[in-house]
Amino acid sequence: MPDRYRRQSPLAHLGLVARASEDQSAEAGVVMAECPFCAQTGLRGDGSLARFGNAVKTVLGIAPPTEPNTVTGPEDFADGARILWLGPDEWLIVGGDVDAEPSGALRLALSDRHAAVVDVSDGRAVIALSGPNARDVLAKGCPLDLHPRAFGPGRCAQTVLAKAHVILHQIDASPSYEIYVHRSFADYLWSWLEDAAGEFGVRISNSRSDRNGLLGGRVTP
Amino acid sequence: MLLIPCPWCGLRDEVEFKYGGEAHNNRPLVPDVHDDTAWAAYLFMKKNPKGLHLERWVHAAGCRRWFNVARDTVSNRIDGSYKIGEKPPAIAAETEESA
Amino acid sequence: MAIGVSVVGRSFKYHRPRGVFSAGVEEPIALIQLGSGPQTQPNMPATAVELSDGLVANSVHCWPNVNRDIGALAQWLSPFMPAGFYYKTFMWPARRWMVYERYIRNAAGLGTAPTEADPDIYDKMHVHCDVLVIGGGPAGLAAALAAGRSGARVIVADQQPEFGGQLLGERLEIDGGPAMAWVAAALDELAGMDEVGLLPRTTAFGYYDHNFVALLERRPIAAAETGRLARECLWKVRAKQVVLATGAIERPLIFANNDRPGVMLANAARTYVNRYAVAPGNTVVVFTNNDDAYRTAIVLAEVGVKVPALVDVRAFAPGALREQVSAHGIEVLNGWSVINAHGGRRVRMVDVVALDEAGAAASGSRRSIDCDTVAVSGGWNPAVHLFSQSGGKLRFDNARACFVPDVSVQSERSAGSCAGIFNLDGCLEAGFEVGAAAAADAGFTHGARPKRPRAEAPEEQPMRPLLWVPPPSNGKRFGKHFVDLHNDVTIADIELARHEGYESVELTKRYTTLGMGLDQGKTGNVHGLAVLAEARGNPIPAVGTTTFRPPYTPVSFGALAGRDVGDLYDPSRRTPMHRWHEQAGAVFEDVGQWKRPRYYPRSGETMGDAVDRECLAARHAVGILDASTLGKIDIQGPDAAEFLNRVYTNAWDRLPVGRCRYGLMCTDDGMVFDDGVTARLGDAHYLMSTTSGGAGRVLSWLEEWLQTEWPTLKVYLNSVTESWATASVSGPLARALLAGLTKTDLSADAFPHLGVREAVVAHLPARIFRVSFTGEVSFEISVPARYGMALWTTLMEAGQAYGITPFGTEAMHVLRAEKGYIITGQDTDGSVTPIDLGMDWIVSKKKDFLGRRSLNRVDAMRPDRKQLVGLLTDDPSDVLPEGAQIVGEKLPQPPMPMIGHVTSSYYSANLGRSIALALIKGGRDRIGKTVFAPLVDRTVSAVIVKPGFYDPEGARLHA
Amino acid sequence: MTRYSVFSLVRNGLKGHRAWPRAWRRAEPRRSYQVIVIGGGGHGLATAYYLAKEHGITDVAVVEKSAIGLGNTGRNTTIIRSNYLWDESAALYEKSLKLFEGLTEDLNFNQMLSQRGVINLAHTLHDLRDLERRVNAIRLNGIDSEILSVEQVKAMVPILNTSPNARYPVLGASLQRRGGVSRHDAAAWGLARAASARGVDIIENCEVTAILRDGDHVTGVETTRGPIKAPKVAIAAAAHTSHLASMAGLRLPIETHPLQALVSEPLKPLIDCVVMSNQVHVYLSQSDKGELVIGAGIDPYVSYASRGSLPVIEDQMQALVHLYPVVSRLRMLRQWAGNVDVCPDASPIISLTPVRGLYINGGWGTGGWKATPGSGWVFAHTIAQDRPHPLNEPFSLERFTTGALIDEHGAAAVAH
Ligand SMILES: Cc1cc2nc3c(=O)[nH]c(=O)nc-3n(C[C@H](O)[C@H](O)[C@H](O)COP(=O)(O)OP(=O)(O)OC[C@H]3O[C@@H](n4cnc5c(N)ncnc54)[C@H](O)[C@@H]3O)c2cc1C
Ligand SMILES: NC(=O)c1ccc[n+]([C@@H]2O[C@H](COP(=O)([O-])OP(=O)(O)OC[C@H]3O[C@@H](n4cnc5c(N)ncnc54)[C@H](O)[C@@H]3O)[C@@H](O)[C@H]2O)c1
Ligand SMILES: Cc1cc2nc3c(=O)[nH]c(=O)nc-3n(C[C@H](O)[C@H](O)[C@H](O)COP(=O)(O)O)c2cc1C
Ligand SMILES: [Zn+2]
Repeated sequence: MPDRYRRQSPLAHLGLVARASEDQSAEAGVVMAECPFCAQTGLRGDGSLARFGNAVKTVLGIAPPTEPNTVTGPEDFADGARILWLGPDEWLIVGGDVDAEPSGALRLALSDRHAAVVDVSDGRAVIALSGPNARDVLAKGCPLDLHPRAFGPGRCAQTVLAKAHVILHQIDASPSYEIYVHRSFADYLWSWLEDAAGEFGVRISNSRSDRNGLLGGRVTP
Repeated sequence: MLLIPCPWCGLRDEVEFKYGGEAHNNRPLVPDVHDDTAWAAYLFMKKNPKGLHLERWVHAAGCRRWFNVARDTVSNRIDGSYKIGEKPPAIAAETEESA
Repeated sequence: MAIGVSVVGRSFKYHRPRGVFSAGVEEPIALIQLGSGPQTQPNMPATAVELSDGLVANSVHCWPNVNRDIGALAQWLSPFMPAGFYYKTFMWPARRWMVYERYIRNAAGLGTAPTEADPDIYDKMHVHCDVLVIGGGPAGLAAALAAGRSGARVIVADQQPEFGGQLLGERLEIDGGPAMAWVAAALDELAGMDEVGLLPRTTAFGYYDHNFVALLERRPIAAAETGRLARECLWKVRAKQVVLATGAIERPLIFANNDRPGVMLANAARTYVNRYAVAPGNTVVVFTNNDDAYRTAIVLAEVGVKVPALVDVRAFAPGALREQVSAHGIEVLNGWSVINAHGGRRVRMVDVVALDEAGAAASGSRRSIDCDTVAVSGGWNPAVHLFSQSGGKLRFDNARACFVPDVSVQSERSAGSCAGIFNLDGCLEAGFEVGAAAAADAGFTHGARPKRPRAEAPEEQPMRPLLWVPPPSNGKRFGKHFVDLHNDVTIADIELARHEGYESVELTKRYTTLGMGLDQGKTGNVHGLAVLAEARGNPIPAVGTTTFRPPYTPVSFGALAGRDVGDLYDPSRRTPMHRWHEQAGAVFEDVGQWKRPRYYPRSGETMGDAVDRECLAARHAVGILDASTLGKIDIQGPDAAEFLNRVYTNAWDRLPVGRCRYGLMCTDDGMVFDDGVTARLGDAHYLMSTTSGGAGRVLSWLEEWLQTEWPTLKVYLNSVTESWATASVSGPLARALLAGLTKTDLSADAFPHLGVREAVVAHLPARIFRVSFTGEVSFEISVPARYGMALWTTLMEAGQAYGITPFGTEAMHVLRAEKGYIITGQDTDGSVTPIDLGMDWIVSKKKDFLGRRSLNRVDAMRPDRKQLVGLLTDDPSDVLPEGAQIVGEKLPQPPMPMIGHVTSSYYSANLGRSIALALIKGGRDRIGKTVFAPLVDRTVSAVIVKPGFYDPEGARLHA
Repeated sequence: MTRYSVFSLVRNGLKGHRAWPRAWRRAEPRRSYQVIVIGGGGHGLATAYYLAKEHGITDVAVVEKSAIGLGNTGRNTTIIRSNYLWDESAALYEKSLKLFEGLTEDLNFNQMLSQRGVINLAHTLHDLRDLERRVNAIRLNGIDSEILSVEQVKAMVPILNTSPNARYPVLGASLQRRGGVSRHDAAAWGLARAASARGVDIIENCEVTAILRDGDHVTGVETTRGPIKAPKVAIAAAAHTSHLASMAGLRLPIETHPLQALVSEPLKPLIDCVVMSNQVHVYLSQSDKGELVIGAGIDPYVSYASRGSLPVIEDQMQALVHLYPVVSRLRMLRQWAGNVDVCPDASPIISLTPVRGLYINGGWGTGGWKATPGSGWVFAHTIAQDRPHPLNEPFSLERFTTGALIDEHGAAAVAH
């Protein structure tokens, strides 16, 4: 068993845990958090085949969505896996702690057909964005229509945010979102979001990270 | 700024896409049977029409799928998109000739 | 104006004094330098700047000041400065132009740029709506109400700080009450609608394809001062439907010296009184070709301004209005024209002449009238700018001598005076109609249409479609008649352009600079067309307009850039070990968007020292490199090997599981595109690595082939670049170091060069690749990225005993060059084939692959193509600059035929001398020959050798 | 042709400028010519001018669908330089620069040639290598070119952000002192005037709608003003090259893309040379009238619409503010696009074609303004002699078959 205390989330260097515990204005229009160490599995396969969906469902309890840009599964990381539609033959399975090696069973279940299961947990950082002005912040850098009439809980989309490619998943109508971004862009995107959210007041939270395990940051070079 | 219909994701902003040039200029299956002129035609020659253009796009920041778009190069009006391997409905004849 | 300033600026070419001409953004001449220091803003139309406490404004384009301006001497030379005169002069001799140019440049230009960086921030918003209403006058507000009540998502933008449009400057009634009360009620109702957004101070400046409209919002100064709020915001609106309610812009009548301060649009004069309670002057002559200016005369007289005369070029007069005017004791001169304005820094007097019966010549009796202001109206031009930008076609309305919207191309509609409806009641009606129709087209049909408000629709007499005053009966005009007040373009200039053959409207524009100023000819362009049309003997529609282009009014660069400036200009990508490198004092290099450590200087070390030390360590002990940036593509599927066969030049069928192979990729025209090592992890499972800069490009290229040309191949590609952190340990002690951290057998027999193993390293799940870019025994250890820092620090700690030395990209480049390994993009440039690189061994003769057919073309088979070779300088301490050109023969001076260039060049501490790689024509046949690199300060001679300077047999690699 | 001189200017000034003749004759199409040049842009006009001047062929018509000089000639950012990487390009563009240097006198029309220097910035080690390679190549081709240190660039361009902490710091630069800007309109008008004076017919508002052939031989063109016969027809139609070539059954390796540019409000002098950057992609100069003239790269998709899309401008402005933080409050006055004829190797085609008597000059992409006189000069030779001049031989259509491309984007800086 690898030493969980030595792992680092993509934004570990920002000391977000410490910042979250500092006294912060309660009136913040935007709340930001990193959701670290959440298992992410890339799934490829022929979604038009029922056998494929069933195989996935047998393992995960949910089938991959066939409706573009939607998500199946529970809202919360803590309540098990969910599956985000990324393409007609591509999904992202999210949930569970990363060190629990969640993709093994699925790989086995699909081993007899043309499919690919790839652990990409570390490939993306996940940033949670919520608060009354969350949508305004996104609108500053994202060309999607995020108005409730066009986008809402249970929807996901791959798009552009500032100068990064992201997966955007709306969690609830408050509104709160989860933003998946390639790990090497995480520092950039976080800075950009904090900058963009400045006018509304920002509060750093670690509620998501609390729920999903331990934060890194113990390593000193 | 274009609003491009991804066959999967629907209308999305131009900035999410990458342009892939003329569609239906397929790579010869057996390159060696083509002389240098024919090979150059495949590699470099373009229709570059004023008007209807069948072209490839990829939803690069979206679902990463390649697909075809029928667009007017003078007005930039888009008449529709269709998946790779499909024929543009109204203009099938023209495509046949070029395939 | 209230404190009696009449000269605001000086004109562009002749430096004539100019005053306030309009009351809005169409202002051609009252330009000021606003503010000072880093926040100064040149060329702002004074008529569109909101006053605030402490506002600082200066005139632009004058020296020493606006009242006494040396540049005004230009007026005396004006007979020799007609349109385009600079094309005909300043060429004796031609090479002196740059001397003249210096003076001309200083004399030209208007305001001055700040000299310090802009302290303000700028923002952007993407919005989507069902109906975008541009313009918040009566038509726009009516449209917004109609659309908003249907439940549609509506945005209403107006460039002014307040909504109401023309009504702000009028004292009109709607539904029997003050019009502004109706405006207030409308705004209240709109503000109460959830899906309606009101954007004051927001200009729609560009109408682009597919109903994409760009708006610029200026925030009030006070708000921006909070520091966190952007000064301006660029709204990027994608609208299902657009309602254009941009109003109309009044235009002048042209007469001699019509630029004198005090000459002003009649509607502006009225607006100053009604809206700002400022009298535009003490004694005002009103000059018009239509009814509307009568209202100006009345308003002025009512507030006690002296109006000695109203001059109307029409022989008839509107009955009711004329009576009201007369009732104020104003003399009405029907069938008369103002022909000249006298005065220096302010109008002093105008000459008026009676027109002949046809109204065609100023031949009748003549008088002069003292005044300090001329309020002039030549009718209205609908603001069709955005309509035209959208692709819409215009039609010329002869009766009112203006262009109106005709055929729409995008999903937009015009309403109100921008559509040529000039009375209030009509504007309200049109607004309601169009707003409801737009909402309906966007899918919102519900909601009862309430009764529309009504306004009085007084009977109007037709205007006389005349834009400049008739000449005297002898046909000869005197004095300057300004068409474009901004650029000092006169009627004579346009006639001259026509006369010299610049008669297409676009050529006239460019030859005279008509409409090319800050105002883009908002008040003068139609006059220009009319003058040209008359000179050509064509009707105006045959002349056409010039092209309406964004922006409607100027837009700051800062707003277009938004917050993507400074550190946020471009993402800087970091590896999981970035913080370590930073703290170790690494000097970084930009590779694509990545930040990579280039070298790690110790205190007192130069770059050369550090790189030498790092290189020596990697060959004599152990070096460690952060290789996380290399692209990694996971390839799975039964056809994976076939896929690799097609994209790589070499064959992949026989690669056993657990082994890697180097591969070279070409574009289909045979040129090297990328390279890297691919490992076989399972039966149908491969992991491809790419160059750091090429990762994204390669993946999308592979996907393109797979999806568009080979959809039947069963292969899935997944990028895992970011999932793994990779540390490469390299050197004779690398094995010993690693052996202490893993149970995997690392011996040469058990784990040979180009092997790959799943392993546990330092208790972490890992993959170890035995691949080497340095020529030493190397292990590339990849762990899940969350453990990258843990891996690195563990290796560093464990490595202390072995003298572990972190090395950067620079040492890595030296080490690989010692081995003669290429870097694609450095030793290749898109014109190099695998054969040119001497890599025939990797080019399969048996199978097809991308690029293969192209290698058989005539040029690709030329024997004298540039080929990759090594170079050893005669002086071993001399390091050739990368990019040095090589000649076969030294000539005393250029031109010298070049045979190639240096692609890579370093000092090699391991070899104790310099080494270089070069692409040389027919290079392989020249091995042993001496060649020369003529540099700016010296010529370096070198001998051509095979590439591969160190351990050419590869013994160390396999050790 | 009335010569422009101090004398004629004063004389006309005193006469109220009523005596100036037309700059170029208004010509009605005749039934036949020896040579028809399609396209009244700079290249077409230069071709006609040099046909008359260098080859004595004056029986020439330039047919232009609208008015002269309103294509890319009238919408470019006026940068001229000859600092090209490959020998073939360097020779061609240097010929053109030399002609530019004498053009004002030659045409008796002020070209406002301002050799104020063109600077190319380097921001990465890769840039620096390319810069060194390019400067050495240019120098050894006998063309002026030098490398500048960061301090030297800063001295020449004080408003440039040379902070080492910038996201992409300036690491160095190259300079061609003889590069600069030359007034775009002046070339079209001056060439038209001089060509017309030598007998060339410049026929405006005359669009070619078909290319007439007899077998594999060209015989003339069909136009909106009737057919015109000629044994030699030369296409110099930039964006419309493919369209015209298709009338003769030819397909070309050219794609037409929008290329945008914009100007600021007029300002007092702010920058005295031309500065371009590839990594922080934008280029900037200031016109004599005071506007900043700004451009960058093409819009990515094929289009004949002479407007572009906003994101391209946004990127360009980010680069601009990155390099010149003092300009952020200055304002864009007007933006526009041209349509440029892009070749896969970023080099032009000046060539005979498989159709006898039909010649092509196109594919200049984003950088053909500076080639205007040189291109006309070699094209005129090609047409007159029915074989390419050595300077344009490498730029033939055949190179796409043999593979001998002249790749000017590989190691090149921005190709403007
Ligand atoms: C925004 C922009 C910036 C640029 N900046 C630079 C720069 O800084 N430096 C540089 O060197 N280059 C630059 N260029 C490129 C340069 O402008 C062009 O390469 C060059 O001007 C092309 O000249 P031309 O004469 O070939 O084409 P054009 O001037 O476009 O002339 C072609 C003519 O052919 C006519 N025509 C087309 N079809 C027909 C027909 N069927 N019948 C009759 N006539 C027809 C057209 O109306 C047009 O007038 C820039 C281009 C643009 C668009
Ligand atoms: N008497 C006449 O001859 C005459 C002529 C024309 C108009 N009018 C009167 O003017 C009024 C016209 O009403 P209306 O609603 O059509 O126009 P309006 O002029 O009242 O309103 C137009 C509004 O649009 C704004 N605007 C213009 N371009 C804009 C842009 N690009 N971005 C943002 N805002 C922009 C203007 O600032 C203005 O507030 C009526 O009362 C009419 O009677 C009278
Ligand atoms: C070098 C150069 C400088 C220009 N300067 C101005 C200017 O000062 N004012 C202006 O309105 N337009 C200016 N323009 C733009 C032209 O008005 C015009 O937009 C451009 O030539 C394209 O033509 P079009 O807009 O008619 O299609 C300039 C264009 C060029 C090429
Ligand atoms: Zn998609």
